[in-house]
Amino acid sequence: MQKIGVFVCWCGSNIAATVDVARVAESVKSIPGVAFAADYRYMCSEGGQELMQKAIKDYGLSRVVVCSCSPRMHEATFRKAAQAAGLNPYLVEIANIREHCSWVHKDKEVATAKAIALAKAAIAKVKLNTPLVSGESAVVKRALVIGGGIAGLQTALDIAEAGYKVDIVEKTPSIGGKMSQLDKTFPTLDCSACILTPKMVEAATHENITIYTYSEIEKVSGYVGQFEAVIRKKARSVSVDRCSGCGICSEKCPSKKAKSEFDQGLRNRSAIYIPFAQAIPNVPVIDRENCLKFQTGKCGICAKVCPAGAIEYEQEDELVTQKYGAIVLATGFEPIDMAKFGEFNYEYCPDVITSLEFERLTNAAGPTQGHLVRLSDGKKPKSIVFVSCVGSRDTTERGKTYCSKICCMYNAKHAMLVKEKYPDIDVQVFYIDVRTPGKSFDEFYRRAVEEYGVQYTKGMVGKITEEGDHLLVHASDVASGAQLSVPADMVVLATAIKPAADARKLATMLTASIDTNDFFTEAHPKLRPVESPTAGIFLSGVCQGPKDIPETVAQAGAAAVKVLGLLSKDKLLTNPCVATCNEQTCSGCLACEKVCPYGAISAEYKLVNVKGLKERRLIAQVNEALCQGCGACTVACPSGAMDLKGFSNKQIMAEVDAIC
Amino acid sequence: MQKIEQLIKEKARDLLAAGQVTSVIAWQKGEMFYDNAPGYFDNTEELDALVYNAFCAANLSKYLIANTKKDEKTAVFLKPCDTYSLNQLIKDRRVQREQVLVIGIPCAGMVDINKVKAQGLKGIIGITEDGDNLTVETAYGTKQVARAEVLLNKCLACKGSAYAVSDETIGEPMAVKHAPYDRFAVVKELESLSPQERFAFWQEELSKCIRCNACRDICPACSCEQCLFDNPESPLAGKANNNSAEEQLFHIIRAYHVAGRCTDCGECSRVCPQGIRLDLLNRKFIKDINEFYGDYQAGADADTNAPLLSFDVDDVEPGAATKGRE
Amino acid sequence: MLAAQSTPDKEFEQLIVAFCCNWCSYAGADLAGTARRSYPANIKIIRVPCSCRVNPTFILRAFLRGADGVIIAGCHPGDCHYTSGNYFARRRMTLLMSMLSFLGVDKARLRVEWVSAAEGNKFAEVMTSFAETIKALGENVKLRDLRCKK
Amino acid sequence: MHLTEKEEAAEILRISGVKADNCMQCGKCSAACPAGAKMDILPHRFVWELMNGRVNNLAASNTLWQCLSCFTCSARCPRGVDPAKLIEAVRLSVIRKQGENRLNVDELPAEIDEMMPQQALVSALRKYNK
Repeated sequence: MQKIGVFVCWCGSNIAATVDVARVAESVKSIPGVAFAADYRYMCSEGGQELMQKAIKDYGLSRVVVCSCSPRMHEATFRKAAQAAGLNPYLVEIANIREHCSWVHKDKEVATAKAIALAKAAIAKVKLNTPLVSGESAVVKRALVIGGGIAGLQTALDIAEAGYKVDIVEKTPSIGGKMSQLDKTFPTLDCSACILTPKMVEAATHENITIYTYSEIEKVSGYVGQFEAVIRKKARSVSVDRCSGCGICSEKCPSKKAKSEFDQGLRNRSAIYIPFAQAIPNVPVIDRENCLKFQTGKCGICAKVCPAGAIEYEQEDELVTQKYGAIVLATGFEPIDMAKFGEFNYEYCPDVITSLEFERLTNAAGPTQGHLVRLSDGKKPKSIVFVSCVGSRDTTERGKTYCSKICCMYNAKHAMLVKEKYPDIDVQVFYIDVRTPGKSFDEFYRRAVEEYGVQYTKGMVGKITEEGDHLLVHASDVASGAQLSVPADMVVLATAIKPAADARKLATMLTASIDTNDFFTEAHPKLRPVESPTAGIFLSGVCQGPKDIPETVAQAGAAAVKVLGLLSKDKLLTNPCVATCNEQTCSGCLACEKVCPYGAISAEYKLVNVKGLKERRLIAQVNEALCQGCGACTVACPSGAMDLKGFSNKQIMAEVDAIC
Repeated sequence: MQKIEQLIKEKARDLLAAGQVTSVIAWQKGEMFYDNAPGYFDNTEELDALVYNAFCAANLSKYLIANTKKDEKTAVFLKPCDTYSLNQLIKDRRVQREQVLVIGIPCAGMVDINKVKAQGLKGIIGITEDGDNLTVETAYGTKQVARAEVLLNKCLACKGSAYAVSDETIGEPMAVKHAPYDRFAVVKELESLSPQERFAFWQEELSKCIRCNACRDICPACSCEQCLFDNPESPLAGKANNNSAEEQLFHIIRAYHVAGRCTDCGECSRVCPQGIRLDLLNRKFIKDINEFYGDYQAGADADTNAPLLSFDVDDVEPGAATKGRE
Repeated sequence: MLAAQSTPDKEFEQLIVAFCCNWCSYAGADLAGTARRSYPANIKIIRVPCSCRVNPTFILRAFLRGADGVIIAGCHPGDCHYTSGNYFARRRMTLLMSMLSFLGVDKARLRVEWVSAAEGNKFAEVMTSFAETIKALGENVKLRDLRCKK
Repeated sequence: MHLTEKEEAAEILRISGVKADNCMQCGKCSAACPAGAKMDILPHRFVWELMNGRVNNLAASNTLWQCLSCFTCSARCPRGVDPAKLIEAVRLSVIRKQGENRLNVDELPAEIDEMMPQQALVSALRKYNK
């Protein structure tokens, strides 16, 4: 007969407030098989674990049930404690009487009854637990970083510094990401390129880092420690080795109607182009849609003028397959598009621009060489209006429900830069709340108001109309309760930011969880912010949620440390709750093999001894290293031969019986 | 079909004599003329017991499972509808294709003796076929009966004279003449009833079940080495007649297991001693699969993936998909 | 045979079993807890690795053993931690729901919902609305005495 | 039954079914309100007053009558609050208290000056005919 120990946790008052823990412990004592039951204030504490270990030794417990918080929280803690007392860790079951009971039911009578029911279910299941031993799988000592912005670069540099190989895959022709488009950065106002380019060069020249630009992830398979990724290196049509980056081809190229993505479409670029001066690699790319040679077969001027003969029209996409131990997502963000926000007249008034476009306008390498001029008539604006929260904090389907976090700071930055360079320009910022928390952030914003005389008006902008040669901004002044219509020569919209477009595609490829706003979901919002719940996948930068550059760099470093923690291991313990096939009852129909997402099931002819009769049968085999324990095969198998250790048919049926 | 029987006997004789196969599976006389049983013939002498007439409804494909375990070659005579079941068994790897010589034989639709009796005929001695009619000899004289009126239910849903799989064929394909028939008619009718009426219907039907397992043993899609309900280790194997799931839900679970693999050969309803309309459960699943995931005929070939073992990214959502008046 | 015991006339207390997948809906349930959302206590959650682990026999067993409602909560299609688990579950549950309705059991007694780990509120709302539906439907006697004709 | 001002405000919120608590006082509704210039209490303050249990000043305000019921405020509100509906709710409570002197259709002059914008007619009937 099993000797089960049941430990009911108070969790301080989290459970004890609405669940009578003593009565739960008392009522399970009568269940056959329960040899010991007690409640304790904090089971996960040292004291709690010692109580359990002592009970295991004193009562010779063969099974343990802990009624406490979610297994996703402390299952590992209690398993380790049991193992230290000599009990196989997989003979421990958790009844979730906190998140699923005490926290969601207010009535003590009702919550206690439910806690008892959940305890009974866990006891019924634990009776059928079998001792399991984790297998081992090797760890490939190489990391993959998807995304070459500041987040990806910082993570890659930190991993490479620790001596491990890292591959960066960047979709655009050059690393640098959104940061390379910025002019100055807050709160110190240093020039973005000045602090970014050294990191780009360091990454490009680091012997442990390989950079794939103008490349995308085609396919990812495998699991933690044993990922295999296929990288599609899109054809640049230019030889990276021979090209010296002189730029003559871009000058001479006749096709100049494509809009420059780097400059947010504010100026055109030639079909063969280097996105920006400090691009790394400093090698152009032929945009085949706009290249006359590719579209019509004529032209070919770039090949003629190229002193190094580096143009290679016949270059093809190249697929590179590579094994990795860990993958870091650093896919960054994009501003949302203004199509659904007609009231701001963004599409019709050239002088209504987004903040990222404003960055390009004020950037010395930008389309206007840094001169702040109106896009409509090229004149210097006399007054500029900045509008906060355009699409952010919007619970309707038009916008994003969340606060994009960085706009208040860069609005203040923009306002200060304008007033510093052109003190005579009137600058007004319309806001709902100015959110500038953090080290020296609020001082930064107040400097804009107190030293530079930027006018901050609490009230949202409702509509922007054209009037003669300038714009009319219709806003409200919530404090005074008045309606305003402010003339302005230029309006800058602080648009909401959203994750990069291919985030969801990557999430499916990596089976990383992703939320309804397309941000990758972290394993735990407070305790594990840089890891995805999927083992071996890590999150760096805005792909996990809106954040500014300081936080991105901090989180990028944290992600790198998590990767190092993984790569430093030679062996990884694998999940022992995997499928297993009962050779006696397997009919060899291999329905299981058809539903296995990991290709972990194969078939083999075996001599099976059935009631003394030896028969040669086709039997399904589970490769325990590949199996991740989803259980699809157990339901596809009609005869029940395929079962899942840790969640077997009998165990789940026992839980159902105990509950109903 | 007399002519066909003769051809079958000759074929079997040649195959056995030439040693091309070690045994032949066909039908043999049963106790009553209308009760022919499946038969193994492994030498030519036994062949005169071989019959092929209007009462050979049994689907022989399931008998190949045991044979193909022994490394012998077996010949089997299959009607067009039986060949679908063989394809399904091959797909489920229960039958090794290369160890079977499949000979397709035509069928004009098998007769249901109860329907003949239901025409008020008593003391039937024998039935012979001529064209579209049957001459029934009884102790009180002979009577002509139109074959189309006394066909087995399963033959009303005949899948046509084409063979889903065959190495050779004998005779010319025959058409099964019967009134137009929608195999889902009763399913649709049941779906239109209220939940209470539907529940009453099924309570009535399933209460007749005496758990003889005839339906499971005849079903070519139910081909597990050891059935879930016979395996003491399985949580469902409660043979005792108490409230175990097995008693109450045997038929639903079995229908679920064969969903997407049932070729609608109708044998389960034919062999059920209590006459339970088990085919309705299977046809409900087939109708749903056709509606939700596109027409699918199990056994039409031996390689397309079964509907429940594949998926489509934009399948219909479960809630939206149920029919019937609520 | 197990006749449906006539429960004493105390107010009907429905019993609902919820199969929640470890990666999404179970985490959603945890989040509902952390956010102190409330939903009726009749709902008892069983953790499964993935919604594709839920065998229709578990659901039929639950109904047979007295459950009045069963709900399967998995990841949103496309978000499954095992890539395709919930796609298979979706087909299996679609057919099972249709069959249960065909047998005369109210189709509302079995429900499938996709709840992600970030949707604590949705989890609580879904469970509350499901409990109300089941309360309205009343006790589920039918599947228990499917075989014994009164 | 005589409700206190606080109870009446709560009652109006309940009847109108508008979740006024969603409002974050961003002022976007007032910014875009075409009739805002002539209103003494702009829509965002209208919602604020009701949320804080004050309705008498609203009942006396000219906003009730200036409001064109063009619903720009409701369409633009980023939090899904419906200020127009709240204004209508207060207006109806005032009309009901005045003994329901509704504008009935046949009182309208036979031919209406065609320069009259169509919206004014719709708005008048919507406001005074409920």
